[in-house]
Amino acid sequence: MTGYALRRLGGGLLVLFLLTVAVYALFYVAPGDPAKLACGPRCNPGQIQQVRERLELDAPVLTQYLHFLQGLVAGRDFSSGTAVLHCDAPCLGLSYQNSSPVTELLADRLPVTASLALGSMVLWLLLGVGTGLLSALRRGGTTERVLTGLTLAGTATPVFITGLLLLMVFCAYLQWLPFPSYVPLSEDPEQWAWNLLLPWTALALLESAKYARLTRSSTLETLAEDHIRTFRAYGVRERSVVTRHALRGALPPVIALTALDLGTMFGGAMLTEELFGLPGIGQLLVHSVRVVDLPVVVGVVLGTGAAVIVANVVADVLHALADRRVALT
Amino acid sequence: MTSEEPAGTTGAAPDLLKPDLLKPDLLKPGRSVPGRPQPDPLVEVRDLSVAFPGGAGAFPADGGGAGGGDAGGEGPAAVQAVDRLSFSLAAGRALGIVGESGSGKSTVAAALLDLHRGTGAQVSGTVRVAGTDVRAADERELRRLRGGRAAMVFQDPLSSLDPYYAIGDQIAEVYRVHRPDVSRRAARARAVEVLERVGIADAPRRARSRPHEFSGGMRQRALLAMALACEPRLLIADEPTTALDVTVQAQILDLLHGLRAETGMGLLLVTHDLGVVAGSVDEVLVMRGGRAVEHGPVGEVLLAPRAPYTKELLAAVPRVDAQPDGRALRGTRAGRDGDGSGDGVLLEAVGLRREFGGRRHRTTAVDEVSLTVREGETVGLVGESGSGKTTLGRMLVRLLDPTAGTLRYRGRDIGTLGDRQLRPFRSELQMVFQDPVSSLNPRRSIGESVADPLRAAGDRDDARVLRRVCELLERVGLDPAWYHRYPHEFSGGQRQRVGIARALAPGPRLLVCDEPVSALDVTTQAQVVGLLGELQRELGLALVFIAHDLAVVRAVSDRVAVMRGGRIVEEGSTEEVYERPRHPYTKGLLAAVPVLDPEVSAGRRALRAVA
Amino acid sequence: MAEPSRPRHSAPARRAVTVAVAVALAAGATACGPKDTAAGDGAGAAPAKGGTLTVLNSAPQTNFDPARLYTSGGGKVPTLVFRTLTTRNRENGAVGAKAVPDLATDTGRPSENATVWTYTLKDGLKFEDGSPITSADVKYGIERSFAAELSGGAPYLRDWLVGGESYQGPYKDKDKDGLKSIETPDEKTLVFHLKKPEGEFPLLATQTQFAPVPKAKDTGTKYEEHPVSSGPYKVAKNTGDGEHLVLERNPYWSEKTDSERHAYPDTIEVKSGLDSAVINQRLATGAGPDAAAVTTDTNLGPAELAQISGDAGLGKRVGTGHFGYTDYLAFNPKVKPFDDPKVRQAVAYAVNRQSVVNAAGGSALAEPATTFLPNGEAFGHTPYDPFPAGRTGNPAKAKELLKEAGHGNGLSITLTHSTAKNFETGPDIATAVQEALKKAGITVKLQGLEDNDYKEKVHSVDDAPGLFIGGWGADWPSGGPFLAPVFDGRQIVRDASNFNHAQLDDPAVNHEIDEINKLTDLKAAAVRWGALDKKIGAQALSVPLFHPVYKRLYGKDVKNVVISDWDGVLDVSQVAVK
Amino acid sequence: MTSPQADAALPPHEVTPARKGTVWRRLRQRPAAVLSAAVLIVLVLLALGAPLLAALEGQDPTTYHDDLIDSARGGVPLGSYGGISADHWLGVEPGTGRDMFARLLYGARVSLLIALGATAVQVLIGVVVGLAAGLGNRLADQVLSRFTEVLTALPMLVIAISLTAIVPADFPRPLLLVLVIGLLSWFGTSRIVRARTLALKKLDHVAAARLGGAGPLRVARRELLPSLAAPVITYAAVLVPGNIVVEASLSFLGIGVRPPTASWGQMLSTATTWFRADPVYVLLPAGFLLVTVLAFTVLGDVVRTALDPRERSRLRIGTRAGRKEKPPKKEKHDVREKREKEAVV
Repeated sequence: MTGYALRRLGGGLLVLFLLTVAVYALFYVAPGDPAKLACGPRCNPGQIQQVRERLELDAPVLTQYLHFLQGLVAGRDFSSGTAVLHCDAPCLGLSYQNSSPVTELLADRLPVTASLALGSMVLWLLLGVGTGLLSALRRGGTTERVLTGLTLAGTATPVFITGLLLLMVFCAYLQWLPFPSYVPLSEDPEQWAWNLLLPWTALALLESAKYARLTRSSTLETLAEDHIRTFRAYGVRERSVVTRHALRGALPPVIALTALDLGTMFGGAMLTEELFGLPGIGQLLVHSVRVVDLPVVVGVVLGTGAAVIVANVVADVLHALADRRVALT
Repeated sequence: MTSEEPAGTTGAAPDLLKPDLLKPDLLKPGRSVPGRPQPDPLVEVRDLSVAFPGGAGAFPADGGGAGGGDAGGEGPAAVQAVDRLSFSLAAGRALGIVGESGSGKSTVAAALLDLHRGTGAQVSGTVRVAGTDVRAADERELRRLRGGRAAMVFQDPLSSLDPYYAIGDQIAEVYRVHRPDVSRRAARARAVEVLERVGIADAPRRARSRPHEFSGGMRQRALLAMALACEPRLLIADEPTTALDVTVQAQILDLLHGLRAETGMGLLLVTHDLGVVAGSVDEVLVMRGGRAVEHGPVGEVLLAPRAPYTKELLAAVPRVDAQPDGRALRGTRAGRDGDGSGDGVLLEAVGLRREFGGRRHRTTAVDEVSLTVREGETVGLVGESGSGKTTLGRMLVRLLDPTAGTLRYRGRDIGTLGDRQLRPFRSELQMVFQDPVSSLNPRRSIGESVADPLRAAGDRDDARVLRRVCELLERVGLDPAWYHRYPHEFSGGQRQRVGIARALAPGPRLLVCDEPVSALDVTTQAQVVGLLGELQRELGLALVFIAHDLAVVRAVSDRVAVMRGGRIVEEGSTEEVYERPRHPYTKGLLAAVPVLDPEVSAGRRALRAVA
Repeated sequence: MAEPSRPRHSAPARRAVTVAVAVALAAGATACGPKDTAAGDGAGAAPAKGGTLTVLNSAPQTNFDPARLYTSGGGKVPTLVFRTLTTRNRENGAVGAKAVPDLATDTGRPSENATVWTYTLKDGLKFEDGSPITSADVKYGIERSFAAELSGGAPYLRDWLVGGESYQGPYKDKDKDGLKSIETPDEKTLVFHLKKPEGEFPLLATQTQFAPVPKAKDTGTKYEEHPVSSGPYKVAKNTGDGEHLVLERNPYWSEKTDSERHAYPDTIEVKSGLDSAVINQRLATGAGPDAAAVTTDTNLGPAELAQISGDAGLGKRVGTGHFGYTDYLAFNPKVKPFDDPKVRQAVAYAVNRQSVVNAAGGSALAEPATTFLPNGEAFGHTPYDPFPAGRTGNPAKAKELLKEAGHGNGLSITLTHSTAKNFETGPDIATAVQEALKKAGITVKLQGLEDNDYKEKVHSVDDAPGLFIGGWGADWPSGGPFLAPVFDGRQIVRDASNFNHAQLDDPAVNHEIDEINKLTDLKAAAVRWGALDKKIGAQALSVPLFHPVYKRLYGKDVKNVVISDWDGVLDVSQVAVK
Repeated sequence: MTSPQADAALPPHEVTPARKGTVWRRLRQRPAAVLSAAVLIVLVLLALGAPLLAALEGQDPTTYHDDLIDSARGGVPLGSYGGISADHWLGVEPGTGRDMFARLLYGARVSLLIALGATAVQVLIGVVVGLAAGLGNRLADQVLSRFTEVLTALPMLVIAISLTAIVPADFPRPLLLVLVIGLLSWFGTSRIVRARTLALKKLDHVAAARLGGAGPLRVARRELLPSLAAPVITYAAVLVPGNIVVEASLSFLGIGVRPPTASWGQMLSTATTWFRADPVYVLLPAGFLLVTVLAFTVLGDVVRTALDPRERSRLRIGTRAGRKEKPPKKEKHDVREKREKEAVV
């Protein structure tokens, strides 16, 4: 199993490498001159040239890319003008826009995105797994219909609609909740949760349907398995048959899926962050893409990519750990 | 047993069901065991009927939920799985319920614990088990009965245990259900105790391992342990050994025997295998199409059967000890001496070897095997699961590429040919597969399936193809009119016939049959084996007959090779191997085969006990 | 392009704009003049010191470095920390559109022909660390704005100061007396030497580049994390790269030296990165701290406006801002068929300004424009309409012209716009124009470009499209920075952003611009700018569409709201919350 | 030895009817299926008939009606309920006064077109890649799965924005969106196909076909594809709604279809700010979107259950294992098949 994980992660590194190449390529062809954008609205050619040199944009892409890699493994030095800024490995370079180290930018945003992802995860698991389980047990009944209907509606509505509705209702009309603005967990846990409640809900509503379906189907699958019959045939209460055996059997895929979704969410839930004004990684990405801030974009993509890949591996391993019948090859 | 629709086994000729055979007096339970006053029999079944609503098929253990999701559309309106069945079982006695798939035997077993509750099955009649009126009992009573007074052991030991929990814990859980006052650790102790009892070595440690870490036999033992945990008065065993190899099967049966002797609990053994019944029960109830055909002491039923159906069953059972009389597949060996070319050697494998898996953990399935097949002869290949016989068979027809060794077909090395050069030989080497379900494409009509090889061979003349296909279908005993029907419309036996027809289509010289009948009921088995025999004689085919059932192999083969762990441990003429086995493994195998004569099997058991 | 009051980059910001633009009319169709912004002046009671002011913004205060900010920072957050030689007159309406002394004792003393400007610093000026502010600090602040590391500022210093074009900033250029054209004969005096007469130098001197920076404390690109304050507040906390700021009083700032900033609140907390819809919603709701909140970069959008105009209470809390800005259709006569004046005129006639105004958020948020210069006296606005087409356009007249131009049987052209969802260069205006031109038999193919692509294209000399939607805003309220960059033939730049879309190089125009720049009497100058505008307008090089109006909503406890016509921003330095 | 006929005695006409029939029957038995199918048909008809219906109303989706909106109030439609009137059945659009009814219908065309188109692309690529991975050797499989990982790891938005910017402006936008969405999210399909292929490959009838002399292509065509159809179709039905939402989201981020073309997503994205001032403007496209997505999802679910034989004998206490049949190894990728778009969060 460790061997498997290591092999996969090795492959992951390769994937990440390809990712950086892909992004560099994309930006090479994409329009918009970073130098001009970084220089400001009205720069004369001379200035733009200076900026271009400073950002190394005059060098051939290959050189830029190599330096980037070098920074990644060995770190790089930049000039702040007055002093030398050392950016040690893994160095993702400095933002074109405001010369702050990309790693710092990411570090700034990570807590937000993490809070968002983890929080909503808890919610969507409660919501999704609960619903799924219920509809699996009340199969064909009205309960199931209603529940599935609700969760479907959840997936059917784009998050920016759900989100806005939530804002309107809970913040504007009822004023039960504050308009979300990120408060660091370290500063004030209560406010933290309070402020994130809506974004969490919005995301959870979106995700839970998937989980409801998954839980439902895999619970049914397990209930159809022979060992369930065994315990029934041995007089075990239906309740504990379901909770102890059926649910246990239904969980592995759910766990795996959770890992995967978390992975992607660490890439930032762009729409949500944008809508609720949460300074997360997603927002950073949207912004940076628009102003062609290559180092930041590469940084985010690398981060996201890493998250996704790790998530993939973790998902497989978890799945295998949880369900011994799964073979890792 | 994979998918035989219940109806599928109204197989035998209708005239076998003479009404007079079903005279109630024949079926009176007491009748066969006279002078045994039973005030309160352990099991009392009266007029039990079970019907499944449409779409369900019979009780799945009889093949309803077919393997390979593709089988079966919806079933007929409703299936009468059990029809007004009555019997009783006295405490401490053992009753064997025998029948082919669809006979409803497992349905009966399930009915004893009313496992049909809430499944939509329509049950009528009365069932009393250990003093409980099962059908009237409320949930609590029922739970107390289930596992407490009557425990059940199922066919597939792997899937019957929860893969996620340690075996000990599962047993403990069940134990505590019936002994709520017992502490967890006491329950665990109990689990270890029973595991020891069923002969699990190092029980305290093994109790903590999960099912997938156990071998098939150990799992079945574990299930038995679970059954024993609460000292039930009745043990219901539904095909307890079907999924096991002969040797293991023997051990389990012995264990069962021992347990009964020790605890004095009653046993209700459901099986399709008369051999299994012989050594393990006092009475036998033969079922068919949901009805009792014959009921009596095991000796009488097996040795002096009354009901023609029973007779037919017995006749169909191949005997490992039988003298080679009307051998089904005994090749005529015609023309073998005829052409001098390599004294008729058709296919010759020398030092064949096959490995699986990547660099790390690679396993050797077939190891330095050499085998010769002559024109028109039948070579039997026996071995237990995992002995590599199937791998070898597939290599012989080049479905698998040998890792090493040479494969000569009529002197020409075909072991290393690529797909293209292989084409000309493909038609000459064909195969009949084990699973009648997965071996036919569920989405193509049987006619198409049979026509494929012809078309692939480049025959563009549809008329001719159609004609040939119809001939073939007819030859294997199917109605050409069924050309356009789909596999799921047929019974297992019929499907196997289609498989044979498809194998014959290209006009092969050698046919490798991989467990061709092991998925079929005995009667059907006999018919298919018969068919193969006729074909061989007609077409002068050479056959490689792969099977785990020694009896079948004996019945069909000129020569026999015994495989184990990828090697051929013994090879020789059928007589030599069966009458004078040299290799201890072969001896063991033969000794393990259940025999129909209760006396003999008792003797065998004694021997095994000593050994 | 110069739109001081508006960060154009981040997505939120962009939507902000949309919304922003939206706002004005709650205060009413009645009033778009400065006067009625007084509607803002809070709930009567005189403003008092104390309390915490919350600023809700969509764009984070990245670039919190005086060298990198494009303009005076208007009434925005930077003005609380950076003092400059001169600054905007912080009063409502038109009067706000002029420069007044800040660090300096006066707005500058020009030499005879306005090529040399002299300033004297007030007494008792101190940085937040108590050290005195000297002329050298101001000079250094300007010098560092030449460094490539700190690019972002407006081009004027480079263009005007002698040697400015070649100076590389103090980091590269180690010469101890730095930029020679700025002399500091003593601790208090600064003398600027310009290449040519610039009567508007006092207005330039309002830009943050003129804020003092103590050389010892300069940390280059990291300076923005904690710029040294010369103003009433200092940076107490700066997290998330300007995402969240906490400003506290700067004990060394004294009211005596600063007549412009009131600094009523004790603390100012800036929260940014918010969706503009959310910002307005919060201001409207005014729950908790939001009651004492304002925004400096978000305005009411059409939707919010429609909703607020129904609500008297909210209506009172909306201020109207004007900022010298014009949105127009820009022609590139180098591209056929726009080389033909008749075609350009036809387009001018066909445009339906009503639809365009509506697309821009309605009459409350946009005023139809027929002149290139914005409609403020400081700009020298002189009303004229060379191609009178009425409210909804004059298709008939357009058809006529087309026939004359030989396009009798219809004409098909391409209109380039940005796909950014802003109200000015975005799709909405484009479709409105398209629809209107249809009536005149002109088939318009829309070419929407991703915002970067759009800017790249329309600002390039060589592949600028023939017709695109453009906008121009003033760097300071005067005709100069409005007409010169767009119509001065000597400002056609190849390897940088070119704003002279028509690539007009008319000696007469160029000469007139120089002449006006000589004037130090800005009133007189204004008149001539107006005249010049009219002259150019007749050439139909652009079709003015509308001048945006800004509606700024603020919290219910906010007092002393001042919105000057300098850039129409609610001046955060004047606001009181007690 | 009894004659073969004995065993064959079971006449087919008495045994179970062919599967196709039953699937349709099961479908028809489900009211949900019928309802959602009906809804979809209506929607498609509306989309197709857009020009006619608009003409019937006497409006078109592009004409401005400045007289129908209150310019002084941000261009909110005059009259109640978004200006619903005899001339404008569903009111007019704020800011422009364009006819909502017409725009919604034309929008339906675009949205459905894009969603279906993208689905087609996803399915096509998915099947090809999945088959290749399933049939190819270990290496091919590894390469393909790595490749899909790269794509999954790339934030859809980045690519979308870059692509929309790179591609020449006169490239038909709906087609571009189809490609962007399609090319960036076919993993689910390929995973399903791969899993199924791996499973099918082990079945004897494939081996039999090879013995019969069939080449790889013939095997894929005759033995695999037919069995793949069902799962792919059902999965596709679930993809469509996902794609609709993605289109909406891309439009929300300003990289959707170009004006004056209407799509539900584009309408929604402009409508969001109008929640309170002109609810109708929001609710209409939102409603259409919701209904469509629901209909597709429900239909997809129903079709799946109808096609999946296991769904039936579920919950009945019984064993699936036959003699000597090993319990099926689980496919470790199954989870990923369940995933939908990431870009829409």
